[in-house]
Amino acid sequence: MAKEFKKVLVANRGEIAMRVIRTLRKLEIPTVAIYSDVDRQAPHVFFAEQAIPLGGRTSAESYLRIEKIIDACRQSGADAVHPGYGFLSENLEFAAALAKEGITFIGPPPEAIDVMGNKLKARACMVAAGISVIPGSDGAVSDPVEAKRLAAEIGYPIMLKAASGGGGKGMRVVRGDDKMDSALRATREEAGKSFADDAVFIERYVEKPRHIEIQVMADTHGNVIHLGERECSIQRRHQKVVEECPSPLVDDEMRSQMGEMAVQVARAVNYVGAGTVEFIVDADRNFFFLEMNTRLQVEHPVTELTTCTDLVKMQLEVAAGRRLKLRQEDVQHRGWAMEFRIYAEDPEAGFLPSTGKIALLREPTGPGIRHDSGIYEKYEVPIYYDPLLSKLVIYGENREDVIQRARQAFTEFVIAGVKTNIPFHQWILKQEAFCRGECDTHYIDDHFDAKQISHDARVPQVALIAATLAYHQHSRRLNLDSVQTEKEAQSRWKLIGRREAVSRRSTI
Amino acid sequence: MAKEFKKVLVANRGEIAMRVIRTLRKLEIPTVAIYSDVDRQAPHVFFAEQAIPLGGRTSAESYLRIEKIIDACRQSGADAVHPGYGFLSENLEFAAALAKEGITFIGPPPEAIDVMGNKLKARACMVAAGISVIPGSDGAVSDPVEAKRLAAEIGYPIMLKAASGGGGKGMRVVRGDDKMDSALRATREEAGKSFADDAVFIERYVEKPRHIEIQVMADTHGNVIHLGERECSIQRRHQKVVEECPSPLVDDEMRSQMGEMAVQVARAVNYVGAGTVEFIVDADRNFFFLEMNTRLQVEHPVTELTTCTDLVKMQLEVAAGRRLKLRQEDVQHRGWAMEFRIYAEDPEAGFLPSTGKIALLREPTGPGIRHDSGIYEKYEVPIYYDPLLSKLVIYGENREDVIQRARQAFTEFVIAGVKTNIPFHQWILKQEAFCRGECDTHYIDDHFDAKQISHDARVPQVALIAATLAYHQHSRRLNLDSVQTEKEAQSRWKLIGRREAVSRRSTI
Amino acid sequence: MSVSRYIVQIQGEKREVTIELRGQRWAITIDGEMHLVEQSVIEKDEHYSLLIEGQSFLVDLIEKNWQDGEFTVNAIAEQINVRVRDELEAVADEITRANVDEGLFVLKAPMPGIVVRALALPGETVEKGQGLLVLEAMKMQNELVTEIGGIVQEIEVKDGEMVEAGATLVRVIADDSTAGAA
Amino acid sequence: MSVSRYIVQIQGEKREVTIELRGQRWAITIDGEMHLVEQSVIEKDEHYSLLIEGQSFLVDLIEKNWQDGEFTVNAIAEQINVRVRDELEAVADEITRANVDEGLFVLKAPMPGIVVRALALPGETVEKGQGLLVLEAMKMQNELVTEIGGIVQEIEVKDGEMVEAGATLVRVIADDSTAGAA
Repeated sequence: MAKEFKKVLVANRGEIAMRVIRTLRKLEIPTVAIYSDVDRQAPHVFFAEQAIPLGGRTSAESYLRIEKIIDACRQSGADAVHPGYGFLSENLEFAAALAKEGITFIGPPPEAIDVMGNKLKARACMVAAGISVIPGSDGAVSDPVEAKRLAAEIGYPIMLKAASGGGGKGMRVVRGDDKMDSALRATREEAGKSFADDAVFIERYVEKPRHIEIQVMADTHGNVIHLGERECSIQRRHQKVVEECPSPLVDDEMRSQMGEMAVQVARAVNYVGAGTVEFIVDADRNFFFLEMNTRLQVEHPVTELTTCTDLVKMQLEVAAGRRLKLRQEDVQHRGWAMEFRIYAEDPEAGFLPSTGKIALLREPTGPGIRHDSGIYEKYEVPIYYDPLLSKLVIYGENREDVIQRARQAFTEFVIAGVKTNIPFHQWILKQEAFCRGECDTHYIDDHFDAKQISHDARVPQVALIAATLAYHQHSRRLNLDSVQTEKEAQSRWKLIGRREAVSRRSTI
Repeated sequence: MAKEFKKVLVANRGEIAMRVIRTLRKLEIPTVAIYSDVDRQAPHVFFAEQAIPLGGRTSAESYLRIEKIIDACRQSGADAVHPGYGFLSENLEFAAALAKEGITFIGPPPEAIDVMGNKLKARACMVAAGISVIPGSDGAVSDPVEAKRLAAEIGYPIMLKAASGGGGKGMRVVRGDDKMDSALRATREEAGKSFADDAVFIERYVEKPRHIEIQVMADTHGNVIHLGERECSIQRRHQKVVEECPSPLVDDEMRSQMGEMAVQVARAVNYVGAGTVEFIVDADRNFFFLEMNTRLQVEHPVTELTTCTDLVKMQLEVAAGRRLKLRQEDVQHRGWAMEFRIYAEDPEAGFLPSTGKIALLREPTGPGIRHDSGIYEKYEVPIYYDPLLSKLVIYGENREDVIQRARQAFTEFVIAGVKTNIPFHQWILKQEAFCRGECDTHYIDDHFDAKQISHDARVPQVALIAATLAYHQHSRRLNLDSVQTEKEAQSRWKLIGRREAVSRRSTI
Repeated sequence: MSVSRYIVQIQGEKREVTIELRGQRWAITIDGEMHLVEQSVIEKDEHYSLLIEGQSFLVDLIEKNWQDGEFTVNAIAEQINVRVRDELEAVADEITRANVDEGLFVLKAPMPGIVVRALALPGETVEKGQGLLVLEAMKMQNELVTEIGGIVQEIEVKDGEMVEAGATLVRVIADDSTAGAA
Repeated sequence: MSVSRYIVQIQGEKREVTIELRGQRWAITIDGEMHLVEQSVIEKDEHYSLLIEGQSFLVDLIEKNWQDGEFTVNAIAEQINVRVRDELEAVADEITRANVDEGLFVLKAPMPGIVVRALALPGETVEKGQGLLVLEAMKMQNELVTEIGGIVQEIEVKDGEMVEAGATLVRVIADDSTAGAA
């Protein structure tokens, strides 16, 4: 039996809260926003019908406080929660707390979150289901002798990975036996400190890897489909910056193989909702299961554009118990899409985060442009959260068209007052390797050089002329004003003079 | 041999100039804008690399002045001109003048413009080519007796049409012999006055007609393709306001029949470039050739979205002598698109044109939104030209999705300072007949009632609270200021008092 | 805390409004009905975020005349006019209003445009709703009508003349016989 | 018409600029090279449209300090700082500048953030480019470095302290031996 949601609370902020609310508004479902003290003027607060304060400043004080969010649901009467990505979107405790209140969590069942939340559990589950994983240890390894034996079996270089790690942390490459003892010790210590779990396992290290993921969607009736891949190899320090669909590397055969495997992965954990199966792809186009993200991804728009779908709407439908409308054979891929993440950081100053007030915002528009934004002109970007300001997503008939459109769009795009990585995107769009579609995950870290960021040679002259003209005209106005003020002052003194004269006369 | 355009002059203004320049910028072809005296601050002036003044205010004094535009080409070194739509886009003399200068006109050959510019010539040409036209006279009719004989043959009601008419002018429906004499006389008089050509012909009058058109594209190598239909039946006084692709009426079979016929039409006039073949469709889904527009249409974006193409880019390619890249079998239709024309007019005051400064502009963004705009915040909308401010084009998986997205988008869309027809669009989006896809070209004129425009009941209360609060706080600030000013005034009087005392002492 | 009182005109109606600051919120009554409002100023005198009993609204002051308390406000993608007066000013307005001559209709240009032609001559009797003049703007011709029945007193513009928004075009004086018949 | 002269600093360079109104256009010379500029004001002191020899530019004054002639200008989707002085002011600036102590480096917070930890102790010798302090903002840790070699004089903040942009964090005094080695 399908439910109808009466009111949905969006437990997130920024562009993803806006994105989710947009679909809810489209479906005419009332929305509730939550906000921290520093987010009182964040755009998601205006965009929802109702807004409830959580108090606090940091994420830990606000968007991560389960009991406060449950309270907000009770207060507003929301019968479902969309968690977005990040924050509590993959938090078992949160899903359980909502279930206890009879509130629908728009995400997968707790069991799926649980398994995929631990790399070792996930790996074991996948091996059992016959999914190809990167050759490695079956469980945690703590003994250096055992580690060396396994490494010999797998072949160097190998990667030591923390079972509970993530986001590029708790990983170490080892290239020979001589380094194994110290590397294992260091990784375990770091893992214990960072994730309160010192379990570490071994995997073959893939050189020049590409990161390609498959979007899956599953309903509660046992239907699972995939919506093709996303190429996410353009990363800076394990952080994705540009994603695209399709991948320049993937052909129809590889797509259907990866897609089928992703569906198998989802089935293995009885998945429901939107999920992403990440694969690591080696130089010979072999692909291995890496992990599954049990939520909507930041980069979901590139899939929406190429498949003509609304993934948030599909999430709501399956969460309400409806059957997937789309069958696998109905999924059509057409055109090309690329997402450029706009971060508040300065690529010319070591990607230092930047904050401040958006003094000027001029967004690109027109054919093939989708701007999923979490900012507006005059908005003060707070320092407490993720620096993702918005996502510029470009769609076009083919990859070349998208690259041309993107270059053009960035010449229209003005965000002033806060530094952004737009100049970085303009740099990557000029790299030959990128234009040929040949970048692996190390490309940026190996090749980016801030000095290569190019500046339009006309800018200094134009700015000089504009500023000098403005200053010149302003001074002229001031001079006129001061002449007038002087006149006024004179007439005041005349008045005083007259009064004095009167006084004098009367006193004489 | 394909040319490379070195520089393209865009002989237009408003949203279409922006649209064309956007593709030229994408292709990195330098652009030249032209502008009238009142358009110095129009956005196309900033968006092109170079801008050349034409002088004048009205269209006749500026954008219609062929010799000035030729001068601008010479001055800037432009080797091609894109005329947009309207103005000189279907002007034979302009095309000829450019040809004489060796400048490429991005449009069809003069012969095609010539034939299609006259309804009688076009009709004769189509009949010769075996295209189905509305039953009617083969040539001009001036004798009432002959007219009645023809009407008896065709069957009443019939339509009298001026051969050189257009835009809904010079047409008159006749329902019986008794009205024929006066109607024929009146139509001929009107035609003579309005179009300097009193030729009038007879056609069967189609009751409850729908207006459906086919986009064609042809190269100089004899290839002609069609890109499907656009439904344009939502019109107010013969002016299109909402267009969509596909048409709710057209199925695959009808699409390919109409498409093939449109290709035949194009071939019959040796067409090159982008063109639109308009059909009138009767209640039994019979379709008849109506006319061909020999230029890019206002509503071209709905075709671009559903076929994933850039029609302006295709125009440039075929104008440069290249072969069409797309073959008929490559044209894929997917999803649904609707265009809403945003006019500066007040639907609650008889659609009175509105002008003024755009005091606030908040554009909808996000999934499925394309906004082709010719305005910006602070822009002063001039009174001299077409009242089309922009076009909101919505794309989605199906018609229902597009309607939902459009309703949502209009709740985000703010244009203040100038009245627009946005409330009209919100009205049409709620009409059942529209939602069922059942409107003919008379629908708006028969059914629109300004009193049905609905207003959000919360607006007065929210506005009242906001204004009263603002006024209250402003008065408080003023009071504080005046208290300070009073203090200053007092101290000034004290100063004067002291000076007086000094004067007094010195004079005593 | 002190309570301030205002008379607010909106959509032709008058509302009695009181405002009082209570802690972080405003207690605002409209004709006696109370609303708790939290205001956050995005840009002074321009953009506000209001939470009215937890419902969220982004509100913009599009036009403002602080002197006369006249505002055009944008809320929920609609624009609306509001007039705020304090109690004394409201009384003064009433007196002024009573002196306005109701027997005269002045047709003003609703937008800048070009006068195409007058549709009535001075001295001619016109009925309410009858066209007085055709004005062209944006390539469209618009017929402007009289809101009262009466006699055309004066046509203040010539055919082909360019006029600004708000310019007086035609004056019509109420005809007693017409008024009597209504 | 009178000619005005300015000294303009941009990207570390100084330009001599003259401005003169000629009819509808401005004749502007930069280090002697002349440009004819037509300016259209979209919003006073905010947005301009410039036609420089027919090339079209939309320009925005993002930040402006009229007093000191300091501007951040947006042109062609890039932002750049410009300082405009008239001839007398420019001379006064030179004198002030000469008095600035070049033997001191003051590390200031480039953005608001939280001090994670200092990487050097007072009295410690540091080399140019060495990390002085880790500042966290937007969930990212950023190492801030010294731009001169020398001795750490003072650390003005504590671990865990929240600092505003521009706050002084660490002072380093140039070490003669280090300076000599460079």
